[in-house]
Amino acid sequence: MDIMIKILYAVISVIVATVYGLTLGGVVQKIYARVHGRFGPPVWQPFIDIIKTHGKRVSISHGIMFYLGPVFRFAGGLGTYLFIPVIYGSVVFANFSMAGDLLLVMYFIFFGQLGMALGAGEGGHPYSPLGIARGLSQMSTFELPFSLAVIAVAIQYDSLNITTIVAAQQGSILNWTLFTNPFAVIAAMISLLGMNMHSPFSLVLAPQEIPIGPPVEMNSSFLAILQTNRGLFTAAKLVLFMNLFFGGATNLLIMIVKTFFIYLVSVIVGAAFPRFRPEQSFRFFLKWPTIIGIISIIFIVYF
Amino acid sequence: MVNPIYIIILSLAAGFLLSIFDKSGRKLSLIVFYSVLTFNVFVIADWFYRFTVLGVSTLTINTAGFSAPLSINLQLGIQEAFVLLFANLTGLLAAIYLIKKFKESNISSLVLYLILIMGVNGLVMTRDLFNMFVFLEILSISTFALTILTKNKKSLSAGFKYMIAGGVASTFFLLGVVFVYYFTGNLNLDFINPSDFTNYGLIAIFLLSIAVFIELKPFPANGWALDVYESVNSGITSVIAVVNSAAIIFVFYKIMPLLPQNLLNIFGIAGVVTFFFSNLMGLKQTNAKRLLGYSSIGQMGLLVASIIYTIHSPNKLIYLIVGGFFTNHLIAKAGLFWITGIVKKEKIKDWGILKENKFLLILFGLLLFALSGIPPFPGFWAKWEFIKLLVHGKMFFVVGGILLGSLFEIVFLFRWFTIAVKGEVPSENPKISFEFSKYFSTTIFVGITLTISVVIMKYFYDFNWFQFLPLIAVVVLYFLDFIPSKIKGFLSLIAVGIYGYFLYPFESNLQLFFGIIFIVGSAINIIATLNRKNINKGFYGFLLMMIFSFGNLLIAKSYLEFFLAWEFMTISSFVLILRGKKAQKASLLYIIFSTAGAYLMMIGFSLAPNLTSNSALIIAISNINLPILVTVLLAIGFMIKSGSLGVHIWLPEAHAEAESDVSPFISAILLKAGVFGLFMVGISYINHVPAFDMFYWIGWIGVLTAIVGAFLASFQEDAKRLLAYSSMSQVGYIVASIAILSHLGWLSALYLSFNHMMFKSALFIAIAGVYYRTHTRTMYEMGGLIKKMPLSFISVLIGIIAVSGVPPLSGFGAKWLIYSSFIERGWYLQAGVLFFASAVSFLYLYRLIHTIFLGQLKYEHQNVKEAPIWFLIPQVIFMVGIMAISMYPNLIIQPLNSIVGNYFNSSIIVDGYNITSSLGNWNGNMIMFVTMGIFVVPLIILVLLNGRTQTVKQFNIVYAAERPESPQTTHIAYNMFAHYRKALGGWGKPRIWNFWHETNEWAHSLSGLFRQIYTGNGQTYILHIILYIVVIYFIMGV
Amino acid sequence: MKKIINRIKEKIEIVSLKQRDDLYFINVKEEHIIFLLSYLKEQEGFTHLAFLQAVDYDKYNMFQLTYMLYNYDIKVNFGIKVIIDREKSEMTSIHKLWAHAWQYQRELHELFGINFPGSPRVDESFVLEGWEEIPPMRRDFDTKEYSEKTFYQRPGRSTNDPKEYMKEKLYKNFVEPPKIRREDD
Amino acid sequence: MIVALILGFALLLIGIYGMLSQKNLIKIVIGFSIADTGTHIIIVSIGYLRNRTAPILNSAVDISKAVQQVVDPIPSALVLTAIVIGLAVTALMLSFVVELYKKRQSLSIDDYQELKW
Amino acid sequence: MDKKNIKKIEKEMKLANEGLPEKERSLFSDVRPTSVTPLNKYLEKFLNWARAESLWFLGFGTGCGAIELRPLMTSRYDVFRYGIAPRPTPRQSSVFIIGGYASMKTVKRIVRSYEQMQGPKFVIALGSCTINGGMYYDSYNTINRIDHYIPVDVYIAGCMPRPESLIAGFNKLKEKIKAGECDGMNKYAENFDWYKKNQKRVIKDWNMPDFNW
Repeated sequence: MDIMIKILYAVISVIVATVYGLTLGGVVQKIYARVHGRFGPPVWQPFIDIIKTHGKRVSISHGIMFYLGPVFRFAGGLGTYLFIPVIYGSVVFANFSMAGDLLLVMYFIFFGQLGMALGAGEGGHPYSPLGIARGLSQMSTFELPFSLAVIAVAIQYDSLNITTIVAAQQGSILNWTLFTNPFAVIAAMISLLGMNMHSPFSLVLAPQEIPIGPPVEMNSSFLAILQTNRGLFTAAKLVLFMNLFFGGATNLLIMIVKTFFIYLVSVIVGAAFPRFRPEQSFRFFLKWPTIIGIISIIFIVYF
Repeated sequence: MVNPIYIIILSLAAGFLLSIFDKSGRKLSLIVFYSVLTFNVFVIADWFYRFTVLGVSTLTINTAGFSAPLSINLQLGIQEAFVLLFANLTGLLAAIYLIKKFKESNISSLVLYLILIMGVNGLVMTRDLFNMFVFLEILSISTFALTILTKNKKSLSAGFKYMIAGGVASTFFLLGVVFVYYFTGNLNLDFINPSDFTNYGLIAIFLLSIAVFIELKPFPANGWALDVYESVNSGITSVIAVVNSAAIIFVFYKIMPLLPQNLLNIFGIAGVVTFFFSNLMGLKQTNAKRLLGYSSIGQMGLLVASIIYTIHSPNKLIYLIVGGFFTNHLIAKAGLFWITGIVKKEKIKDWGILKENKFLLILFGLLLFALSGIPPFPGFWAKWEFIKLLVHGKMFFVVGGILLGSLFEIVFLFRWFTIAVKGEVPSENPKISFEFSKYFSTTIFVGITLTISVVIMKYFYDFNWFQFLPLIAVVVLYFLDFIPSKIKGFLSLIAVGIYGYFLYPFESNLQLFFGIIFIVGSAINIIATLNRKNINKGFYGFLLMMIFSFGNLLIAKSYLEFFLAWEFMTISSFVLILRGKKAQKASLLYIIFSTAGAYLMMIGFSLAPNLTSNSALIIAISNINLPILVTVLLAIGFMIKSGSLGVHIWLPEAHAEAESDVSPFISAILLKAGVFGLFMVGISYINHVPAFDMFYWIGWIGVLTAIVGAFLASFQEDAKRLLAYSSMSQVGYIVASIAILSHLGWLSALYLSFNHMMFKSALFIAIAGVYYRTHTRTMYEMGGLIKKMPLSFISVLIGIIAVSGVPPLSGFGAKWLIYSSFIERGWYLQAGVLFFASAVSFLYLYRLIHTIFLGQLKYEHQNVKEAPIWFLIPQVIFMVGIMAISMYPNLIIQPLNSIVGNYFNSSIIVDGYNITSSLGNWNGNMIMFVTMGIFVVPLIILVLLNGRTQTVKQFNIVYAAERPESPQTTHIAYNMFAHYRKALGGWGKPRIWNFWHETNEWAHSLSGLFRQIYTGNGQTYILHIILYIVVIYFIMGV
Repeated sequence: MKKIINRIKEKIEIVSLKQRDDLYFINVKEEHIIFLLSYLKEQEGFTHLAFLQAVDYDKYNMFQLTYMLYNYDIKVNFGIKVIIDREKSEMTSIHKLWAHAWQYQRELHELFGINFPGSPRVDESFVLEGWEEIPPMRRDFDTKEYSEKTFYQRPGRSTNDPKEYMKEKLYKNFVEPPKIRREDD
Repeated sequence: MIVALILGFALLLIGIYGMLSQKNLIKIVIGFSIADTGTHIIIVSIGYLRNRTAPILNSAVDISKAVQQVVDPIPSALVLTAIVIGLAVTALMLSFVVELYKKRQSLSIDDYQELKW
Repeated sequence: MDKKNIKKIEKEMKLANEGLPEKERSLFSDVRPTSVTPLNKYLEKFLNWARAESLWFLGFGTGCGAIELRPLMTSRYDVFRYGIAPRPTPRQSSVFIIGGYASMKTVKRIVRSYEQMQGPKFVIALGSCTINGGMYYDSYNTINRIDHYIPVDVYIAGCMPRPESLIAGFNKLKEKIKAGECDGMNKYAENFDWYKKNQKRVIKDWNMPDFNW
């Protein structure tokens, strides 16, 4: 019986997260517009776009794997979100986190990535494998600092369970990981830039070089599912970062505020920097962020 | 019963009477000739039978009616009978070999041949020194004369050089004899007491022994012998190389008791030096007979060293070691010389001609294996015991010289074998003429080697029939080779089943686990081999041999049994790899690395303290305190076999070049043998933790193998090479998790190895199916096969999801276990690097599935059908296995937990499906159901909201308002991660490959340098002999 | 520039015309053209071929090709005109002298039908894919009639003289401005 | 006895020196036979006892006192076979030299170097 | 027209695709486009509202009109305010802006891109050249009436209308969509053969399938 309730709660929290993710996207579009000095689309524009794309009457598919590509991607996004305990202490937003575990969440991100890669690959368009090759290589490089940061956190709180990590960070602002192990946070935030694929690292959907990379053949409802996933997936990642490094959230409002500012970091960096060449971005991640990651581990082990 | 003196009398009489018989026709003289030779053989055989079985004491024969000191007495003991039996037998068979030559040449060659045999018999039996000189001279003169049996410029000059050197040596021998007489006043060996040779007397015995030693062709002074081996007729060379050397080595054995200890040591060292340098120089040889010459000199050196160093050990051991080396050298050398005589090809690279004649190739192979000391041939046992003896005697320098020398020998012998099997047939006169006589003698000799090895196996070691199983499998299937391949496949499947049944009652469940991997895994992979169409001779024989040797590895009770099974596995996998089309270099690389590993293990095992309980090795070793050096050696040996960093270059070659249905065996199961070994070393290590924390470094090696393997795999163009590097990287994970030496670590190692066996075989068989249909392995030539081969696509998809560790499937369990064990153990940086490796593994996994199955379908693959049924069945089985483990992880976690339980106290709690370790918890079952649930939600949304979907063909893509020209230009596959390689920059250089390439170059140039000694000038050879004597004299420090 | 023309005159018989002090034209016979071009390019420093154009005199049944060269040192444009027969309409290709000449020759081939044997990709379509009519730039091809034939006309097209139309439409009550005398006319 | 011994060794060394230095094949064979005779002399001189006669039992030495008058008989017996063997070996060597000359019309040992390395 | 007979229609009326060489016929889909009528009125009204509010135009610059599209995205005219955004591929865009004269070569690419667009798609034609050939009416190369080749929803006159008039055009398009009049896709599918005949008359070497899915 409680399974049904848990599923109901999960559905509610997913809807909340998706709405929040999409509005966050709309707000970020507004911020970009303001940086360019124009008004920019209304904040709820992503919702309209989704409805319009779903509204398409005709769609083309390149085969079964192409059909399942977006399904894998959205399932990846859903899975990542559902395995993270969003609000510390609340039952509604606990999702399926009782099995919640950092490694599971980190590897579920790959699930979405792999599914998308296969779906786009079947499309047959040369741009999609190019985009995916760049995406996977970049993902492999920014995973290194992120994993080092995660290991540092795991050592510090002596557990891979997100709920225990968040619990350890409660109390005052000072025992957030931000202050107890700043290096880990720096490394993680840099790899977040890579994860969110904002401008300096927007190799995958590089509009000029390979017009929108992997999803070039995605149309109508396939595209719509990808758009909803972009909302949910960003929300999930931000929640993960919030839990790990910024002390989690006891209620929805704190969650929204914290995740917004985390996202703001990559948005501002994105608005200011031009895009890297692929090898530059790989080399960038393997140089300084990795060193900071290693320092964070040494810092934790010896202090 | 027949007095051995008659041998000498009869051969002498026949020698003189032959010319008379010849008057009345050559046929009669031949009959007499051969009857005399057979008479000799029977007499000796009868005596040998009496000595060994009836235990008759040694026989002394007095001549001329007087007792010993006054007259010459002959002695026939067990040693003499043994040597003479072989010498006469070789003499007879060589004569049969030369029957065509004897028919044509004049009668003198027959006479000389008989005199030679008489000289050999006399030399071995006589106890009197001067008489020995006389027989030695008779022997040398007849050999000098026989060298010009085939008159050509080369044999003449070689004969001349041989004669001068022989003459000088016999002069010194004469001087030695005389001075011995002068100092001891006695010529008979039995009556000379070694104490007489005090200060001045030493010169006498020195001259005597150095002359004999020169005759045995020591390293710098053996140029003259090489020329003879190279140019003289093969039959005669075999007689010189075997019969003469046997006699002279026995003379050395007779005068050895007289020699002082320091002289003995010098000769021992000289023997080892000869063995090492002649094998080193063998590397550079291109002429077949000259190569055999170098090898026979080397073997003589080894024989001398073995005689000297086993002087104080018990008789049984002497017989085994010296007897083993003696028969091994004698039979292999004679057989190989005869085969060079049959094939008549000067250059080694023309030996591709042997491919035509399968029977001769098998003979050639068996003789080469015997020579290089592969089990079950006598050379293997002798070398094992000898190394054990030397290692106990703390003579590491000698052990090093011998093992390195035999490694060089393995290199040039197996290079020769691979050329013979895989080399291209030379254009001119491709046919080998069939001469019954030559085939007859070679087959007899091969038969004798096999019988001796069986005798050794039975008499010296009481093996049960399990150890023989691999051999029996090869022989049985050799005779069943005419049956079509499918029936043989089923037969071998049943055989593996029965073998598994017999093997079943394992002592420890770790054995059971590895048993499942080896036996059940190979059984399923055999199904894939049923797809073979033609007869393909010898495939199933060696396949069964490999599988049975896996099994024997588990139940081995002693070090020797383990090592025997290990060598059987190496040789059978070598032959399987060699079947690949372009597998010549790959198999050579494989056998060199494996033998190097095997030699390290041999030293390790001989150093290890002997076992106490007689249970299986894996259990017995837990209460053995292996010293640190042994663990290091064994670990290196096992890591070579599991392709760790630094010694991994054989792995991609072997996997890629082997036939497509053989590579699953090699990558999924063969590598696990190395893992099993590492477990064995680990088990003994955890009970007695020595000071130096070796497993920390093995952990680092494992981690680095994982990361380097992943990077190398992602830059490959050939699918099988990519999978080979991926197995290397996965085994790197396993090695690293073994090195953690914690409960969780070993649990993850076992879990991952079982997983790896399943998904790697599924992937390799899928690629085999694709290769079978598209006949190409390079990935950029394929593409878009999902439409034509959907089932293979699904199996590869599940395979790569399992490899990459993405949650729902069992791969994630392995990753979770590994990372928790690493963090729990405190190896944080290694965990970070491992995580990076698993992220990089996505690259090559995506590359594999995209380039082959997704993207654009090429024109030529338009009508490709699905992979044949035989490839699909094993893939389905493995897929079901993977899904079962990912759905209900307890199926495997529970048993593994209990296995590892009896080594470490368990650090994880398993309640229901929720496994909690000190760091976090993982519930495979729940994750699987949640993922399935999550997967359904977007599927429903998509199906509901999607408008009318039109499935389109491959060219309906948005191509910037143009139409794609051709599938080749629109399929992205070639050099996919070029930007990543550019980013890696200097790190991408193949450093390890270059390192091994440099060592190879260096060894060959060194060998080129040393062989300059043989300038070909007769005089320089004499100068070498004299200088050699002077040098030994000074070293002896009289 | 005078010296250059005199030197050319010694060699071959030409008619020269000075348009501006940085633009000269000469007419050359067909057989001298290749010699002249290579001479100017190698010796006289006219290294740059600006363009190669043709004019269709169907009345005189001839094409006139103009090679416009430019000399960077003395900053002079030098046009070389040559007459070729309209029926044969063939000219030796100069892509060996200037590599990029194939582009002009291909265009001339498509639009005028002048053939340049040996020039790379001369018969590939340039602008008009699958054109069946006669080359469109020739005088005897009537584009207006062709356009009406192939493309659908939208009825109700009317054209009026811009001057009157502007006056009538926009500047109805426009007063002519008084004429101002300028000192130079 | 010492003088004979030294003579024998001298001959031996001359013979070996001859074999090593001379290029001509026949000279090498001659060197070999000199060395051989040198060894024979040594053998004989080994058994020499002062003012004793050769061990031939004939009229000069009667059987009964032979043991005191006769030099050590064994080396002398041995030297006989040694000489015969030396003769056989030298004969064979010369026949080889003849064969070699027939093949290559040259007697210098440097011309027979094709079998090397 | 329920699902059953659509399948039947599709089966008989396979497109011939003769323009393609024999070898490549199997690489292109030969299914005939069919008109898809909306399910129910109110949902369609709502979807039309959504389609109007988020117009994604295809960045396909033909003729001199393309230069007018760029300023739209700058802060001076800021067309994003109306939910209008450029998309690189026809698969994801719903508005196809033809800016100016279309030569025979360009018409081929226009047809191909138009057919690759999905679902309810709208066409805005800029400038007089698309209406009646403009000043190139008598050229041998320029199309005089674009609506004979693809259905057009909104014409914006002017020899290159300024961005303000472009925005006005967009607004006009929004009203038409909301009113439900823009039904180019079905129109194209219904008289598909007429359009094909016109196109084939102009495009000579037709090395592409009859309908570019």
